[in-house]
Amino acid sequence: MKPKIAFFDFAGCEGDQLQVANLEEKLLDILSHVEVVSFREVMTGHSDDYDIAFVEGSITRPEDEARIKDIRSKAKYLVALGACATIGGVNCIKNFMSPDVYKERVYGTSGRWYSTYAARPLKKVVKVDAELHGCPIDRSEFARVVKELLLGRQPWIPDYPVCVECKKAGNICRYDLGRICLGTITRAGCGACCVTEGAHCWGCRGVAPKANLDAAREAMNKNGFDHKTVRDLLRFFLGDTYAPL
Amino acid sequence: MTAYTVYLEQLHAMLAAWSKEHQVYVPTAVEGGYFDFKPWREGVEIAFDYDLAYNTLKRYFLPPKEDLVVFDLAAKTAEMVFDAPKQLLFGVHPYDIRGINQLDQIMETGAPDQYYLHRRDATVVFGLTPMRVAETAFWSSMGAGEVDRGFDLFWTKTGPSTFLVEVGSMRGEKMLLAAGELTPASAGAREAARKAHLKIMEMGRSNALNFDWKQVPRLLDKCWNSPLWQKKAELCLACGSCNLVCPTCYCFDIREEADELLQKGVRFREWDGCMLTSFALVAGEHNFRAKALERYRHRYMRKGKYIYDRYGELGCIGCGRCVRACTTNIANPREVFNTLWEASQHED
Amino acid sequence: MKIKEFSAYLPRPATLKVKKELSELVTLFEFENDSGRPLMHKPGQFIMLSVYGVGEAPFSVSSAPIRESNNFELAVRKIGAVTGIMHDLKVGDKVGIRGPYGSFFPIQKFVGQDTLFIAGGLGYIPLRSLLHYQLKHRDEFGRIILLVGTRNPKERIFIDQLAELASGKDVEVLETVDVPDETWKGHCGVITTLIPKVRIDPDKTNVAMVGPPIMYKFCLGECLKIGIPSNRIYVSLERKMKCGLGKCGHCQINHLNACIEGPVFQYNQIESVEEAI
Amino acid sequence: MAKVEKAKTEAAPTPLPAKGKKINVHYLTRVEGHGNIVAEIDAGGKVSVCRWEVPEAPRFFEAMLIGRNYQDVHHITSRICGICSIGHQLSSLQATEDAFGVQISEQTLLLRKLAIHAENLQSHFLHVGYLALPDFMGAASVLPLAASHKEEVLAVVACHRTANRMSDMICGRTIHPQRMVPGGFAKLPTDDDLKNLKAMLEAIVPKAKAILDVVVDVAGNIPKFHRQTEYVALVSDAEYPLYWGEIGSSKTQRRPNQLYKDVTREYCLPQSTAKWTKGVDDSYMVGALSRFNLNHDKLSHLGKEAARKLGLKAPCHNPFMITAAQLVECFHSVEDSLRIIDILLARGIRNETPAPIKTFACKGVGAVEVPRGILFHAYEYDENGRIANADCVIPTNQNHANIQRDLDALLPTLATLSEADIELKLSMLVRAYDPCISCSTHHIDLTGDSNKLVKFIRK
Ligand SMILES: Cc1cc2nc3c(=O)[nH]c(=O)nc-3n(C[C@H](O)[C@H](O)[C@H](O)COP(=O)(O)OP(=O)(O)OC[C@H]3O[C@@H](n4cnc5c(N)ncnc54)[C@H](O)[C@@H]3O)c2cc1C
Ligand code: SF4
Ligand code: SF4
Ligand code: SF4
Repeated sequence: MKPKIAFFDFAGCEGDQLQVANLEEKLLDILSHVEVVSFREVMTGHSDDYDIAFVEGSITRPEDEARIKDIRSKAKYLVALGACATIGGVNCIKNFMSPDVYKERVYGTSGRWYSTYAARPLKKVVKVDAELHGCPIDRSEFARVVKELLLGRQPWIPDYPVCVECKKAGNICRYDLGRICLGTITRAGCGACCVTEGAHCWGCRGVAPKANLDAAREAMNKNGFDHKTVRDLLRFFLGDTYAPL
Repeated sequence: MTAYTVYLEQLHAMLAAWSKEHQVYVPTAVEGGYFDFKPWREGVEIAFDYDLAYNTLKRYFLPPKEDLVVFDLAAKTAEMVFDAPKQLLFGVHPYDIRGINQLDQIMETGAPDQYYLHRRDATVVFGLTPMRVAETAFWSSMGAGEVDRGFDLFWTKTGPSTFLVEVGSMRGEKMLLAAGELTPASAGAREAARKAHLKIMEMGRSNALNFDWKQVPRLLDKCWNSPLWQKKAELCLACGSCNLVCPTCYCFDIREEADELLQKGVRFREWDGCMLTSFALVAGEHNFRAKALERYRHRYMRKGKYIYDRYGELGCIGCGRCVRACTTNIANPREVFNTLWEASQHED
Repeated sequence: MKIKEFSAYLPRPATLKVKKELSELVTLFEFENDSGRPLMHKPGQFIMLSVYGVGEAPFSVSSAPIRESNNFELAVRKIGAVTGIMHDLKVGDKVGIRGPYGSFFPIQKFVGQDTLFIAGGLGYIPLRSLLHYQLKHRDEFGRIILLVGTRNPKERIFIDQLAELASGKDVEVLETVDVPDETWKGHCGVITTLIPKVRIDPDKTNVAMVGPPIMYKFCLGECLKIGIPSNRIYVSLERKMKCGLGKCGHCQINHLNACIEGPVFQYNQIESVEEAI
Repeated sequence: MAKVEKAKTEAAPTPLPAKGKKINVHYLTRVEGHGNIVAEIDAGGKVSVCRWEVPEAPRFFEAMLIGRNYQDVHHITSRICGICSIGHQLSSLQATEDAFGVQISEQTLLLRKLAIHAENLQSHFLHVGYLALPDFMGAASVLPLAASHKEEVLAVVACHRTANRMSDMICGRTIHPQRMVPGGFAKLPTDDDLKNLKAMLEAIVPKAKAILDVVVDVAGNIPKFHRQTEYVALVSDAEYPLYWGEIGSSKTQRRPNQLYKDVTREYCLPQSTAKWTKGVDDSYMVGALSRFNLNHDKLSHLGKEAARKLGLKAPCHNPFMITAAQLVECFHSVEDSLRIIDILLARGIRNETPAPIKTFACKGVGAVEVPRGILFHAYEYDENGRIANADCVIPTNQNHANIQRDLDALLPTLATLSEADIELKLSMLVRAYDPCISCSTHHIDLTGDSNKLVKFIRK
């Protein structure tokens, strides 16, 4: 029987689900092996009977918790999709402000109506079986992981830093250009796409499991990047993981 | 060695002719004042005076990712795939040719690596005498300043528009003469080339190993327990950059991926590095080199001793790429070897 | 350069013939070479087994080297991607194999001598190949002493076979578990504790020892203590492996490749190799 | 081409059940983000409740920007929305450059125009092909259509893929791209890229025409509903403006972007925590149809031709025709992109570095026509180039009130239909707007204390 898959989202930009839609023909091929029972972004109809749940977005409100727990209880396998879901992502930038302040900023006096709390990744609320990192996710990685699940194996996700892929791509290291980069501590899997496209690594795939943060920070400082610059960069996506930095 | 004189004005037509059969790569200036090999075509400026190719040339023989076998998931059958495009590397420095020669040796030994050999065979290498030395390089003191094999032609710029071209293989000579007869090099031209070579070797000495490179294996023999490893390794990011940029590092991982219909698949290899934390990690979470110190030491032992023990050459040719690649400034073989040497002198 | 249209990475097909559970996590697999030719392995060697779409992994051949049979046995513990899928294979399913690869126990050196087998956990799997060879040619060999250590009774493998051996005369079997449970009546404690219990003649005994990394340190010390010289001790060292051909670099033990110079080493060759034990 | 089956939207009136009708579309599908439609018609056929709700979580982007360096700002605002990330970046960059007085090069301008075309194509093909077409063809999603109308679906896929590749080639990625930076581009496409792109765009013209034929075929299924409203979009005498222009309105004179607040007048309702926007009198519409209504005479040749085929004439007061206007814009974008590529190829891509920026305390506004309408970013920077204040006014945000007004007008006309048909029609209406709720909820929505939902109308 075909495994049933479903997509859900919480606080996020839906870019990850769009990445899935952007698989185009490949998606149609993959779909021949699975049955999509819920994918609000592209289809009408929904069923509570699913094997694999792909969940995008962070948990940012108490009431989201009930929904994600319900999804968890129905899914045999839960995959967190994208930085908001895996590490909290940009949503965590607000965690460094007082809720009173950011509510007031955006909603004025009506701010008090809004239930919201520090944004957090799914794994802080429910058990997550696999994580597809990135902001947005890499569509070929998504395809590969789905195929690996269909073939019955735990997905392979790199545990080394982005520098590895950056070297494979043949880029000039940002540090050699006097620029900053988080590739030294960020989990690979994106092919160093941001560096390749002229930017630097922002850390969207989370910190590599054995990353040497002290060394990385020292390297950034030695290369002339002050505390504030480093902190801002670490708070772009990694606010939840390395909040005190 | 047979040698000819070639004028800059002749080169363009040659490149155009070679391009018909080969993808030609040449050193060019890239971002940030660095140089790298890029595909040649009309209008590409060749940096004859480049100091170092930012990326290692091993990627032309051992690509970052390379398919090994394709298989049929239903029938459970497999077939081999070889991809070896005809290519020409124009302007490879002697130390890099040394790196290629070492890879040749490693890949030919034991079970010959046919993937590598196919690519190697399909690649024409034209050497070039360097005219500048990269800040981080120390090849001249590693015995890697000259080569006598591993190239099809070897070019030395002997004047503003003149090259002395030495022949390294019949294939090279044929390609050189394809467009027509050339003047055999005069004794004076050979002398000019010799001088150019001496000059660059001299320039390279400003950044050198403080002792004879042949002592390195013996030195490392005594240094297993040196406190240096731990001190340096504390700053190691385990980013593998030093491995991946190294012309003589060749380790790889093998993985595979099925197509979207789950009918066919491909098994490929991809660059790996001994500095990565899970390089020696096996199922069940046992890691044979769990500590940064162990990984860090292993790399220097490979570069300075293990390769030597097996093949009679150092695993480091002194190109200095790792020196530049290491963000935390700890991957400098010259500095490590010098420091260990210094310390060993005090011991006796 | 010898250029050939030949890939050392190309697996050959083999078919699963028999599958037998040995413990909760370990299963015995008997495969047949589709080529109709025997594997031609020597005891202690390993093969690379492919499950297409999932990956490839090294496994010691557990059956005796028999020239007349196209079949061979592996015993595999379910622990990761390839081994996980292998446990879902059904009889008749096809896999790919490469090899055999690596060094082996030099049978000639064991002839006419006593052998002390020291098997920790899954270490019994490769040793079984040598043991079965000796049993087949029983008269050519002296005493066969088999020490088996397992973490706990649940993880014991080849239980019936061991019982059979223990009840026969060919092999002297001593078994222990590190952590006993209520079902366990035999020895308790790590395998090292068994070594002083057997009386052996150090001058005519060879040791064949395979087990998890931590076992070696202690067992080797015990063996040396009872007077067996290091050149009579053979160990098999397992490392991460990807190619099995001495190229991928993962199995390096200092300057050695576990897939070429190993997995079986004469202990005196590696005594001073820091990363070996 | 397969004959398209008529969707069963004009179902026979069913007798009114004594208990009235209840519509509760909990999470409208095939839109970006979470939105609900709640409607009740009493036994007498009178509408008692009609509500467009947005239960998406708020994300507080404007607050998140405070203190961030000008180089990071567009990368953060990109994350407001995955679908319009290029548009957010462009508007954000414009605001930053406006603030610091940066003049971008002509090449940068042309490339940015290509970027906005790429995004429009990406989003419009997605909406027309994957999300709206199923409605007109009576299908639940594009998946069943893939079986019944394979050729057409493949045409949609091909067009959408080309739009994505175009984003990759110009911006470096389809979602949250990395190449665009304040002052220019961190990495440039090559001449070869542009040549390839040109060939790809030329190749999708016949495919887009095939899609057009399908839509023309089912145009009869597009509900005939008209409600006049105010139309707001960028206007320019020079072109069909997408990347820049002035703020135009069907009801009042044009204004410079700096005065965006006069147009998007935000206000609060006593019983709602959500901000609303209000044009001259009341709600207004932004998006493809607004742009068409205000700028149709500047469309490219193919765009005009498509409008003619679709029977789309300005001014059009049928919100269901937004989808048609999007398709018209696709043709315009393809044709205009080809024109821009030719200019770029004639000049050859120059290896420019981004214009240098000197920071000082200042303010700036950016206004870009993204797929769903006019998008404003307005920033105030401190002297270190860090954000002191930020305001983003998002198209869907501006449309919410208009959606509500349309629902209010539409629902009474549907009172005699079955619940299922009412639900479908109401859903189709909202979907026509192609609402991008993730975007809009960085701002509007949420949690009243009683039912956790914002009520968009006074009851
Ligand atoms: C010479 C040799 C003989 C072996 N014999 C046996 C045996 O008879 N029975 C048995 O159950 N196991 C044996 N192993 C261990 C077995 O190879 C691993 O359990 C197996 O590789 C795990 O693969 P996996 O794909 O399931 O795990 P994953 O964790 O998914 O590993 C992925 C890949 O990493 C490599 N790898 C991971 N762990 C090991 C490891 N321990 N050794 C080598 N490579 C590894 C393999 O290439 C593997 O495919 C042997 C290992 C070696 C080196
Ligand atoms: S640019 Fe970044 S990712 Fe690439 S090598 Fe340098 S630090 Fe690593
Ligand atoms: S070790 Fe460093 S200097 Fe030596 S060859 Fe490798 S990259 Fe070059
Ligand atoms: S480049 Fe430097 S930091 Fe990275 S692995 Fe090598 S030594 Fe460690």
